Amino acid sequence: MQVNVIFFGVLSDVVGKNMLTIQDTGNMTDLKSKLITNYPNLKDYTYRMAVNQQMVEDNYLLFDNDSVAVMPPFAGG
Amino acid sequence: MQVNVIFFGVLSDVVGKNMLTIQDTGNMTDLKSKLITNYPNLKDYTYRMAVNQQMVEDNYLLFDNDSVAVMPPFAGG
Amino acid sequence: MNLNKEEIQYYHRHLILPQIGKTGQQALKKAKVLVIGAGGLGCPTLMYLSGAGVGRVGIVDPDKVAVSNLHRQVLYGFSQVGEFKAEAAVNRLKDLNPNIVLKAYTQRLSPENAVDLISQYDVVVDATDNFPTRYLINDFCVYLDKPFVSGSIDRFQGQLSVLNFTDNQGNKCPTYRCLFPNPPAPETAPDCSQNGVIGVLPGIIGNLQANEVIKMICGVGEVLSGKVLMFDALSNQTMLFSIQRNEQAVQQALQNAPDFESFDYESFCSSSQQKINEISAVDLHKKLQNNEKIQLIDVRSIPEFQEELPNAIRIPLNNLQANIHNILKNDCQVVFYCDHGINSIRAIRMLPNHQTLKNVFNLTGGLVAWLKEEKK
Amino acid sequence: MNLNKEEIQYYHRHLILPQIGKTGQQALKKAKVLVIGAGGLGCPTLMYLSGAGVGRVGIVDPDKVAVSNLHRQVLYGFSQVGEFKAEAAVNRLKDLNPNIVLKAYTQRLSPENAVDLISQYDVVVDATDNFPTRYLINDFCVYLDKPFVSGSIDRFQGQLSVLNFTDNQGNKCPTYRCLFPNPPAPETAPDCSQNGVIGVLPGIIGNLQANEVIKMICGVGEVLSGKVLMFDALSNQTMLFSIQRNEQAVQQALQNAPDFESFDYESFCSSSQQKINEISAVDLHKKLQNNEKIQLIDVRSIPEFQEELPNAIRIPLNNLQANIHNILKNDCQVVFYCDHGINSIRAIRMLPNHQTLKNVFNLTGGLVAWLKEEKK
Repeated sequence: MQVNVIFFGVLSDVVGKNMLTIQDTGNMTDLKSKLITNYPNLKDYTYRMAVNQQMVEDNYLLFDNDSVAVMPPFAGG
Repeated sequence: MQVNVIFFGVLSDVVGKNMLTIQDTGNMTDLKSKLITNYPNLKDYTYRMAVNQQMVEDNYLLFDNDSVAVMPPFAGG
Repeated sequence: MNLNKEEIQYYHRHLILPQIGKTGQQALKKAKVLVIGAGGLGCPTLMYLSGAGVGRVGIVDPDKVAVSNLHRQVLYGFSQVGEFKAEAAVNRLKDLNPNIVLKAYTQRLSPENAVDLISQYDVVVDATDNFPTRYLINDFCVYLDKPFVSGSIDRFQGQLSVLNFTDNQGNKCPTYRCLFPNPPAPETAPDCSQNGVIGVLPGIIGNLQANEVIKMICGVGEVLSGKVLMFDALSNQTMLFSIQRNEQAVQQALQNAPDFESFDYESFCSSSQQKINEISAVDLHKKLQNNEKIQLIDVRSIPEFQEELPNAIRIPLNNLQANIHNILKNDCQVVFYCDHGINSIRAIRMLPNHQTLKNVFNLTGGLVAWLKEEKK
Repeated sequence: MNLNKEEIQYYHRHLILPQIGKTGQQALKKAKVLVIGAGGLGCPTLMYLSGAGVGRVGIVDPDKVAVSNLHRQVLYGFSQVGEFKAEAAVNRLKDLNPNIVLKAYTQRLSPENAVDLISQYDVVVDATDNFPTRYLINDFCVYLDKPFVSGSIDRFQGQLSVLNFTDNQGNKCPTYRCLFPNPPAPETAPDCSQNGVIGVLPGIIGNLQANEVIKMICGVGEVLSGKVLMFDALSNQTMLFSIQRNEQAVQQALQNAPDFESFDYESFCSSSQQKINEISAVDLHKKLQNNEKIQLIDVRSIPEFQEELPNAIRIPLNNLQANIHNILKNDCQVVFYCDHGINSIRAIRMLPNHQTLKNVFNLTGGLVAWLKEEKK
């Protein structure tokens, strides 16, 4: 099973792209630790994660082809 | 089988709502004639129709749960 | 096209963006953009294109600033009411950015001047409020091979597309006629003066138009070509629809090319399906002076202008159905009017057998035309 | 709240919209909206709220108009550079709409004045460019039970939500802390002066903010509450994400309620994870006057300000990694600086073992703070 992850704002700089496909994730905690293993700088950042356009908490279970969005707060105005 | 039809601009006034579900349609020509039977004033209007976010011609075949959008040109600026 | 010290300070927030930077800012400085229509869509587009540093901005609009414009045409002020919009815009924008060249054209875009005007610019913005000008822009941009950014609005919804764009593989992309080969009957496509508009809507769509122009010039992001964006301000829903180029429709734009100057866009866009008798303000004036028996019917619900025609009876459009019998039982001439002469056409279309009603007329151009005539 | 003759003409396009009409226009006239921040987001919001006829518009901004603002802060002009933004805005807006009351506040929003300011208004617009003020607005709006429309931007993307809204069933909706309970470390969330921004982006997001305010006041459409809108200007993609109210996060906003005036939003929003040595402009001045041996490093790639510190070497952030060894082999004190003191923090974080480097400092507030100090 795989999920598609889209990154907003400064997080796409940290990851180096706007979009990723991640294999074999269980819940959000698994996905987060996979992301941080690949992109250790992510741990310094503040962000919220949404699955299929709904903001969720860490224990949320992921299904095949779920769309995950990772968004930081924006400073600018 | 059914399709969902969304209307933009002045067409939602003609139809009296923004959205409709239409049963038993084959291709776009069938759908158009069903709509005009129900809302005869539609025939005076200019519009284009899209299926699943793609503008299509009259012979386009419809499938169950397709999203159809009906949009007129807008005058205002 | 180097940037001077003041420009480096002015455009700092663009210069530090890798996607724009010095190269992009120089491309903007070199660019020439013609904005046709300095109304609801034109105001925000003009402000942000000027701020972005487009080197030469042309502004075409024959209208003058009116009080009822200001709720959405936020570039202007009360102090400018009565001035030509194109000139009022230049006056404000040269204070916003003294580093660019601004040019006001106070004539209406027409088949006679379109080649001369459009050929001086790289990109055109369609910010007009009527179909004759929309088709005119399309046909001349196709003829002169210029991309244009089309925006249009209806009450709470907006439409946006980049048209006649040539992509980086050299492919020609869709035009306005690929989307809508022929114009709608005017009374089926009311504009803002008939239907109203929430003031902030042209702000949103006009800014999206400026965004597309900037992306096109700087070669950054995905240009909205081959797609139409539909936005609904009530729900914040945005939908993108893909469209195809239709060579037949493109040829339709080109077929009159040698005769462009004589092609009548007004009549091309006027209703062809059902003829309605029209009466000009001049002729109505004469008839009234000759004491002809004429019943005047004012169909406005909320008048834009306080003035009324003499002895008119007021039946707003939405009460018309219930009152039709009282109006038409006498056999005198009946003239319907409203502010601009469009809602009155809709009123006449609501009458039973309106095609056979030889004594029913629409006042062409409405009260606006009447008041102009009276001033003479 | 009746409308006079001039207002009926001014708001004509609103009055003929059934969804707004006379009732909606009167509600707008009665409404009081406080816009906090008169910058990139504030300018378009202010123009369209004023045009829409919001009866009382308050504008909070302690900054003055600068040249580098103008590419996106299109309400102002060169003739206003150096004036307080709040006052420059009022001067322009009263010409746009003389029928409304405009009030300029040139002080910074702070825990000391927030209750007094916010309690005078019905709706707040968060159009600020920093997290201390964003959390301050959130906490005081929760405390005073006011809805607020939050907008924020990063280069080509924008975020929008209506927060702390009470829906028509009386339910309390999510707040900013329900979305982001705690602020990011400042160097992980650069603002427009560090990262740049495409000028038209705040135009789009600011207009969407005005749209939400108008919908809320007129009770029309779906207010963007319980949802966050993300917009990407490069692709025109818009996504809506649903969010839930988090009572714990709301309590966090309220828990300091009696002590609000002493809560330090600046330090709440400053980096807590890794301490970096800071040096103030005053102290740096003294050290240099005492001839202490200090290596100054300017990490700006495209300087906003032409000035430089004496004997500074220029190593732009993206060349730093390659040059680190040359910088740090000597054992003198090293001070990193940039325009605003944020990119220099990012530079220091890129150094190896920066936590143990006792002799490395960041110039607090950057060149801006230095130039202010020099003027004294």
